[in-house]
Amino acid sequence: MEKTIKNNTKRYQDLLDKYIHSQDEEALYGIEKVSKDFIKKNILPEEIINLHIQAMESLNKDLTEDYKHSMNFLLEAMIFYGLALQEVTNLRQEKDVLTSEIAIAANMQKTLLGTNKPEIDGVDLGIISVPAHQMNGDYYHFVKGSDDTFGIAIADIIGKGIPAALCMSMIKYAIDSYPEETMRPSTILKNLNRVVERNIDPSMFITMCYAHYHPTENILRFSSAGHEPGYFYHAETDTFEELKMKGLVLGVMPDATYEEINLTMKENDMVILLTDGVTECRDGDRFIETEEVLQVIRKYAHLSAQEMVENVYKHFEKLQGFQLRDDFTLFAIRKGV
Amino acid sequence: MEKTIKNNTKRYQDLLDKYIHSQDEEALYGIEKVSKDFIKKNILPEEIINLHIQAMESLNKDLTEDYKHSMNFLLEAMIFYGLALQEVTNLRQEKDVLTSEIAIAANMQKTLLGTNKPEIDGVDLGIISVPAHQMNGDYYHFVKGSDDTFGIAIADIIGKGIPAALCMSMIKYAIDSYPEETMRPSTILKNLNRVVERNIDPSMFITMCYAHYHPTENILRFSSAGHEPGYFYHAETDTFEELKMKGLVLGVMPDATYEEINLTMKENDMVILLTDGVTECRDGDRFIETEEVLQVIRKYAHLSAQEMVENVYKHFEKLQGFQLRDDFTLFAIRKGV
Amino acid sequence: MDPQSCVNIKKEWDIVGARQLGREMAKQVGFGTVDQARVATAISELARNIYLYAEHGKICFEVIKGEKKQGLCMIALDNGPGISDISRAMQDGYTTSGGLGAGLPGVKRLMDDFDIESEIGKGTRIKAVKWIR
Amino acid sequence: MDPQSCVNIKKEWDIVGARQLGREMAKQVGFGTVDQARVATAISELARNIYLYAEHGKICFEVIKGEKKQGLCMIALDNGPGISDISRAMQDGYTTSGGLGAGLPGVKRLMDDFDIESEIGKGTRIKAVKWIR
Ligand SMILES: [Mn+2]
Ligand SMILES: [Mn+2]
Ligand SMILES: [Mn+2]
Ligand SMILES: [Mn+2]
Repeated sequence: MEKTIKNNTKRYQDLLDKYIHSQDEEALYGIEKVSKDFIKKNILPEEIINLHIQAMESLNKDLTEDYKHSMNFLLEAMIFYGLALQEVTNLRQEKDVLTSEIAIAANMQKTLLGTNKPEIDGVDLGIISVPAHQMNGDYYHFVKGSDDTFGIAIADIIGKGIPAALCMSMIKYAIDSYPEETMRPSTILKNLNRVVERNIDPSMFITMCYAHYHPTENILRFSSAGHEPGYFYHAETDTFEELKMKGLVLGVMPDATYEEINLTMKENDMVILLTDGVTECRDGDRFIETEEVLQVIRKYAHLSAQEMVENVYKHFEKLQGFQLRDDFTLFAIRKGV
Repeated sequence: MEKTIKNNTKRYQDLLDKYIHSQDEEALYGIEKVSKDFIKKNILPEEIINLHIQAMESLNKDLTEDYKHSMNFLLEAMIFYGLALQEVTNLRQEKDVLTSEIAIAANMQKTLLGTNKPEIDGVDLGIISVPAHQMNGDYYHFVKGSDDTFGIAIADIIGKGIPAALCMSMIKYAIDSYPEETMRPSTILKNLNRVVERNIDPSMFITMCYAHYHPTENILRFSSAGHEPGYFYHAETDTFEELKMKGLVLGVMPDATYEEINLTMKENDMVILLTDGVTECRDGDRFIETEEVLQVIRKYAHLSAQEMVENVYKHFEKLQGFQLRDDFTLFAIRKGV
Repeated sequence: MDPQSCVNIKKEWDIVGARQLGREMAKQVGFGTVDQARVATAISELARNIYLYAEHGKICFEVIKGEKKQGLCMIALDNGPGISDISRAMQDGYTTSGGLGAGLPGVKRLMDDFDIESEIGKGTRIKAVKWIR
Repeated sequence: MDPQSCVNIKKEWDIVGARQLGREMAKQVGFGTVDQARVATAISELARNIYLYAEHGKICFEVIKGEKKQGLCMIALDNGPGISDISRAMQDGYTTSGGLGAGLPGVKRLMDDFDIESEIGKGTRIKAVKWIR
């Protein structure tokens, strides 16, 4: 460190001299590069002040006593800034330890909770789920039944990160343990509610919606446990219908029951399910309106369901300055022609 | 921020004036307090330089043009220090988020993985499990069957913290989903091994032992998957017998099988199960010997099983200077009179 | 955007030219010394990215007027390789060149508004605005 | 340690006195301006802890000689409540008063050697040394 300072003293002095005489931008660009070097080598701001004092002395500017005292005073004011800067190294290490632990866990979460989008004749499916931070607090899970029927659960765990991940593994193992006869959305939510209520502390809860599709009847059964409403896009009228269902969030009351709706899907009809990370995107300080989400969906509706959800995500990722505030999950099912 | 600077401009100027005239320590102590305030309010070092320039101007020191230029140059050199400082604030926030997330997860782990020690006529049970850090990497789980039979699983997840916690919830839900017919230790370990092998990355594995007790037959069935040996205490001879079983750790080979032993328990016989956090306690730099653990158990064997395990824990907690190196789990079952 | 003042970035010397023009305009708009220095540093970061990673590129400046306030807008355009993971490029410590405090997160901190568009193989467009307070 | 120069810490003014004596001795040993300022800041932190949390306390200074080098040693002694969790007190951000960079970790960074002993209900003894480089 001492050595870096010495090597750069001359450089600092020359640049300073040049700037004093010409106020030339090149000198300022030079000092910017020097100061970047200094930071990399942990040279603290109070040392820069000292370097400055020494450079001014070497340049033989007629320095008054007042000037010298004033610079010592400034140096004193910088000591705490130097201390604060030293915290960085430490903080970085601590954060790295935590981050790598969480990275392992996030990876495990993916393996443990992995689910595959089924390929089903006559319907086009799109799903995207992106965590705001390392671990996803949103969760989706496909359950394949016989005869090309399938179910999809979409959940938002209140609370993020690691605690949410623990919750999810519970939900997954519970859903997977249910026999196929009980794949009706209202029954599944009723059963899950009991599991969650029994196992999770009262301060925590889960919103979830569940949809079950029968390709032969073209019917999508849908229930919701306090989850963000879904949307039914009617191709014929080019309109969105909000799907707001009665049903308490999971984990609040042991014997909650859930409303179920049967949606008959016609050609090019879509059902959109999502989490509040989509509808509560923020543009600066402004929350976006639901109408905006639907407009963006409509904008990309000519694409495949998968491309559509991906483009909608990209739109809102950008709107939020590439900094998601909440986990973002968007699912679409479109009846083929 | 602007406001803080303005409010403090006068203070800075007065302190600077005082210092220039008297070089008095009190002024330096004053500026130290001011600069602490500044940092708290995210005022960056380049703004301090600017404040200094303005203060010098107000104090009407005969400032040369050279002086002014030199200070602008110094200000330029500080910009990167200001940026670095802002990263600190960011890092701190990120770290705080992670830390509190882990605290919540540790709490949830307790709720989610909670298991109750069964009350069974004719046997006395004791269990203690204490994490070395925030989250426990050891795990135990009781499974109650019909007719007062019960099982106990004790596991040590290699790897600590969050990934280990995720593992445990998987194990718990897997065990709970097995029908009672398959409650034999060797079968349970065989099934769990497959679950773990399929779901967990190869770098991770789990040692586990499982015991199943039939009160009517006085038989304890026991299997182990690479876990720390258990001990069978024969009251008649006052001796400990090591229970070392064949069986690979979970998650290494998909079709591993597990040896099973039937232990017939007589009056006052005990079976002790534990994790390596008990047997690998350290006294300074010295690892303790297994014999020492058994001696301490014997010392407290006149107490109830629960009091016994708690006292053994207290003994080793103190021996290690109240700083556990590894999670500590100890289980005892004693046949009543 | 009209009239624009642009500086082409091809050699390192052009970084100095861009800083000079940007600082001059910032001074005219009425920015103080500290903000002038911040604007110049932001220009350095953007121009250096072009100089290091793209073949052609330029930085354009414009004085803009908001509702009640004036500001300086700069746009950095290049036909470089593009940024594959923008979220990651916006994280602290991502930049390999800069270390502490540098890179795009630095530009975002130095300026008030920040917007980035990038397409792989086509290039990157970064718009950053600083308002007079 | 002999001869020692000590300053009793009872009121805030005593913090200034301790800084003055410490800086004076640092100057005599031959520390430069930057290190003098660092020593003074470390004294502030130690003295403020005594002033805020203990009834009586003092800070003593001594010039010490190592093998090839000279240094300044300071010892802060108090009969305050003691520190229950020293590891925690040595973590950044633990101190409620200081915020960024302050507290005992700050003192450790400002000085070269640092040693702390504390007993609940009896008090705390902190020794910190800075060597001439
Ligand atoms: Mn959530
Ligand atoms: Mn959400
Ligand atoms: Mn372990
Ligand atoms: Mn262990």
